[in-house]
Amino acid sequence: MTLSLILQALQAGITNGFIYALVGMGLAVIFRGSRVINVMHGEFSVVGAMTTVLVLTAAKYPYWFAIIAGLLTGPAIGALIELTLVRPMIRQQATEDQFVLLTIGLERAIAASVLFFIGRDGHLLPAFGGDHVFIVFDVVIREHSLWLIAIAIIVVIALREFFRRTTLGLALTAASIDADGAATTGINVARMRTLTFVLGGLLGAIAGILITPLIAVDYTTGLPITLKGIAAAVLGGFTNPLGAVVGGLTLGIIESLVIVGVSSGYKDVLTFSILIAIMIFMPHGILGRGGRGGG
Amino acid sequence: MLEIHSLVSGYGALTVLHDVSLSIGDREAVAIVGANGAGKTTLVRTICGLLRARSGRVLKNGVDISQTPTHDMADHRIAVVLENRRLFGELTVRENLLLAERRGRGARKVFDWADIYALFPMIEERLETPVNLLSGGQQQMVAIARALLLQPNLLIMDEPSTGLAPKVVKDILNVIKELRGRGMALLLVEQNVGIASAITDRAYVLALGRIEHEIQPGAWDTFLKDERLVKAYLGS
Amino acid sequence: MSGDILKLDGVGHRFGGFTVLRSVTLSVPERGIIGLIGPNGSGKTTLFNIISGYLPLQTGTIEFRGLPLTTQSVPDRNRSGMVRTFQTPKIFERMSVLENIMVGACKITRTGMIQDLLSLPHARGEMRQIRSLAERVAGEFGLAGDLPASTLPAGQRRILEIARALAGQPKLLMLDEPSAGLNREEMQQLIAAIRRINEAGLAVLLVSHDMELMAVASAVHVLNFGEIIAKGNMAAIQQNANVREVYLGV
Amino acid sequence: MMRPRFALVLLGFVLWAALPHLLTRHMTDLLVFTAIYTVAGLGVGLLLGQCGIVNLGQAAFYGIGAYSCAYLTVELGYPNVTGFAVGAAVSVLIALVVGWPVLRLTGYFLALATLALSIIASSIFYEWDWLTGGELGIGGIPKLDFFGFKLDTPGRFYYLAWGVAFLSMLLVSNLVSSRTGLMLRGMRDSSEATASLGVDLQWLRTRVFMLSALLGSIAGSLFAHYVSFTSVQSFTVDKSIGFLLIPVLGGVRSLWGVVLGAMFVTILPEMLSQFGDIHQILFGIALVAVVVLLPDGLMGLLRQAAGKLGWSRVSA
Repeated sequence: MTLSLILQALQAGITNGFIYALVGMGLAVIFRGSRVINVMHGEFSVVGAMTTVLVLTAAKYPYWFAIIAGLLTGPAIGALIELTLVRPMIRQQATEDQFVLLTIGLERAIAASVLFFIGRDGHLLPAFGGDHVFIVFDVVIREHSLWLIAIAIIVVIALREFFRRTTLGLALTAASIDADGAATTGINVARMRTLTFVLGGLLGAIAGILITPLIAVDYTTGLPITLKGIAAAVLGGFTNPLGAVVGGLTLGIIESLVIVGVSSGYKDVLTFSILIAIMIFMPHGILGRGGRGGG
Repeated sequence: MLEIHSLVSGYGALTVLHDVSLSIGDREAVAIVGANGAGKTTLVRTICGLLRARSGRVLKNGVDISQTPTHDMADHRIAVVLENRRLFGELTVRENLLLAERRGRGARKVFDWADIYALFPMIEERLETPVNLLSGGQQQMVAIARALLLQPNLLIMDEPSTGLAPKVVKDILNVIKELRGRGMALLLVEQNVGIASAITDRAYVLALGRIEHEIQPGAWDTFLKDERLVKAYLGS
Repeated sequence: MSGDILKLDGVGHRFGGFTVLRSVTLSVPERGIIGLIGPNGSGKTTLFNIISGYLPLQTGTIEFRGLPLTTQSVPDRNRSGMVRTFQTPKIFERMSVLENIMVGACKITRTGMIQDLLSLPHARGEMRQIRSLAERVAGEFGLAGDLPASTLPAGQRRILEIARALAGQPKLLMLDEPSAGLNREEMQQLIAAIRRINEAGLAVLLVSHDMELMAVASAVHVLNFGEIIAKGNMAAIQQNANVREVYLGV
Repeated sequence: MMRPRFALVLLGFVLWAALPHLLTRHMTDLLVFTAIYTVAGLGVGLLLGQCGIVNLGQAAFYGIGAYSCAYLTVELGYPNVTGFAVGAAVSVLIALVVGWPVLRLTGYFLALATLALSIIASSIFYEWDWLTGGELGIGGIPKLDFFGFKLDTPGRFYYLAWGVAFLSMLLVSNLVSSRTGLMLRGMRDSSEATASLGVDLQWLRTRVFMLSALLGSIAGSLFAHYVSFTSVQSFTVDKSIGFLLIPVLGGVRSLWGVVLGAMFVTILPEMLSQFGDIHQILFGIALVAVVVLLPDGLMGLLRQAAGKLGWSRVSA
């Protein structure tokens, strides 16, 4: 194993880690706002990416237009799901198990719809910055990876500032900490919950569009993306969206080192063993309870 | 200012309030006293819309607000301080207050930040502290401040003295008196009759979900010596 | 020998930096009814949860039937003879009244899951045994066994919870705010039930804010800010200046 | 009243025995799968209906049952019965060792942990190709035989598969109506109260998890001998989700609901096969619909319909 191999792996791990972070943040935002772990989250990514592909290829619109179209699907689906399914179920005081089943059902239905209407083929999007690569210390870095990392960092910072600096962001946090306290402070708690699904859907779609130039996306991509996102969010503590960034990067780097050091086949074994262990022994994630996590 | 007619309310199979009627006039301070389990908290939750009444009406200045969602109570200039304060623990004092200010912005402004600092000097010092690092008494003050920034003319408080040391309670009572001086109407829900009598004009005694007795203005002292009080609170 | 079935010595508890219990010392004699009252936030429920094993013991000692309680789990404590009820009755909503009581009796059975799977005679025999035990207990409390538990009104739920607790034949019954949400008539039924249980030989620890209910207790302890501020019989408690201050502010 | 009821049971039995002779080979084949899925689904349904545990890991035990039969008979030449026994023993042991810590979790985290187990298992099946044959799989698994009666057609295997399914249903029904069943339902309604009554919840849940794993393993062993071939594609997370669908769609309140659910997931895809993969969409929508509208699944729907037609008590 050479140094450049390790660096190459690290580079891949960081790139993947940011994707896991975006997905994990979306999951954590939704969880914090609604106490729902959204098993169909990866479908936000798949639908966002597939929509971008379709608009780009079929209608020959410019790339930026296709991306905006793809990005919009996440919030739209998120709002639809919250308003039509989650809200009535919360009113009936549904259990966690029922939300697992509900979102698994949605995951199946959306994945199968992609299969049915788009087909089995994987689709790629053009890389941002074309196929240009940088070579640093024998490490090949695609320009798209740099774009991906930069955009992810901007999204993370924007999200952080949104939660910290805007009253809307504070209201979202407040509604998740104490619903009754929020209602008596004049915050429309139900609307905040819809908003968390909108925001979660947007984060999912961003992740999907960013990864599609690197990995061909097909109807099976959603569930694995969700699972990695859940692992990232659990590592980060689940109630703290920014924890998912630490969780996602940790996960991405561990995975890539396992691929180099052990075998690619065992990366899921390791990832998900860690996930189980963290849930049992560190239920508040690797960051612990500190900081500004949620209720 | 606030009129409640034949309110019936409860949780699931359990009916807690049976036919409760009461009223509060402009600038008036009224207490609801009663033992635990009498339905005091249920009454507060029903008035402010966290719990839907099974029947009966709640009128604020003649407008029926029994279907108004809790988050729109500020439109009717009602603010509530719930039991246990219900602050946003990880957010700072400033952030907690900011959220209320955002909602109270449209209403006629009665309280601004300067008023808050004047009423609670401690808040100005601890603005950037997360509220869960404050003492119980300080938290209670933040909770009252948060309610005031909704610009109410009726303040409803559920057990503001719970779990607080006597000295802290005294501080809070002083603030409430100050607010009364500024014309605020007050509905105070209290288990502790001594506290209730110190700051309200009259009271309703709630027992097993019904108004059992009314204490008229000026009758607090006679009531406090009344044998019925001992019976209602300490058993026979 | 008539000793104390439950003995607390210097029990304290802190949540984070917040002292909930300073130092509580009290004991429940065998066949006694001891009341613990105090206003909201005085630490009653915390103390109750420490005794029954839902919260860890931080400082002080607890002795139950002569043996120290330290890290025993909730089921272990139940098996050693103490049983509790909950502030809001936790009955099994989707089961019948009789089945609720039968669950309380399950711990006295000896057969395992494999015998249950194969429905072996011994397992069926024990099932019959707990069913007849549950029917007897239901009869004693005037509960209709075949009603779905979800249909019971508040007072009956309390009674069912107590009946279920007694089906396991405990030595100490701990009641957490048993009078909350009861009307006058139900309250009288509850008091009668507690008296009857006690006459049958059970010790009772009654935690409540309700002074009326405390008429059944032989001695009452008053908890305020995590400390016992008074103890004695009910008449003495009612005249106690500290207690009047706490409850009435006068 | 006994006689008409007995006659009805007898009629049902005769119909059941005659079915393979009346139906096409293909339909019988589907009914064999219904039986196998019923066995695996019973375990998942027991956890969901009695303990409120969402188990998304059943494919792991299904795989263990299948691979132990494949490996022991094909690679080592052991008799068929050892495959069943070793698979069952390994599954129960793993369920004990893994279940003990994992079942401390509840709600979402428990569901996610079982999902993670399924992924770990399918990765291991993939990687340990010396044992599982990896993607190529293991072929030539011998047909079962009973005292010289070879179960080499769907019509013949049908009786074994359904025999096992009915036996499993009987055992689970015994359990549900026993003290264990009482404690389980108590735990589902209020775990706190059940613990306060002296029931060791974790050990109780672990034992039910072991039973569920046992049923999953037996179903996997039946599957391996029936199709004579196993490969990693049969034991993925999708399969685990499929097993969860069975009791949820059918209804967890009755054992027959599991049978109904198993029929639904085996027969519906066939009926819709001309439309391509549309059944997958329907499964998803059906799951959402059941969760939102039909808490007792299709069986609950059937009962409502039967109630409207005036047939009370379709099944116990």
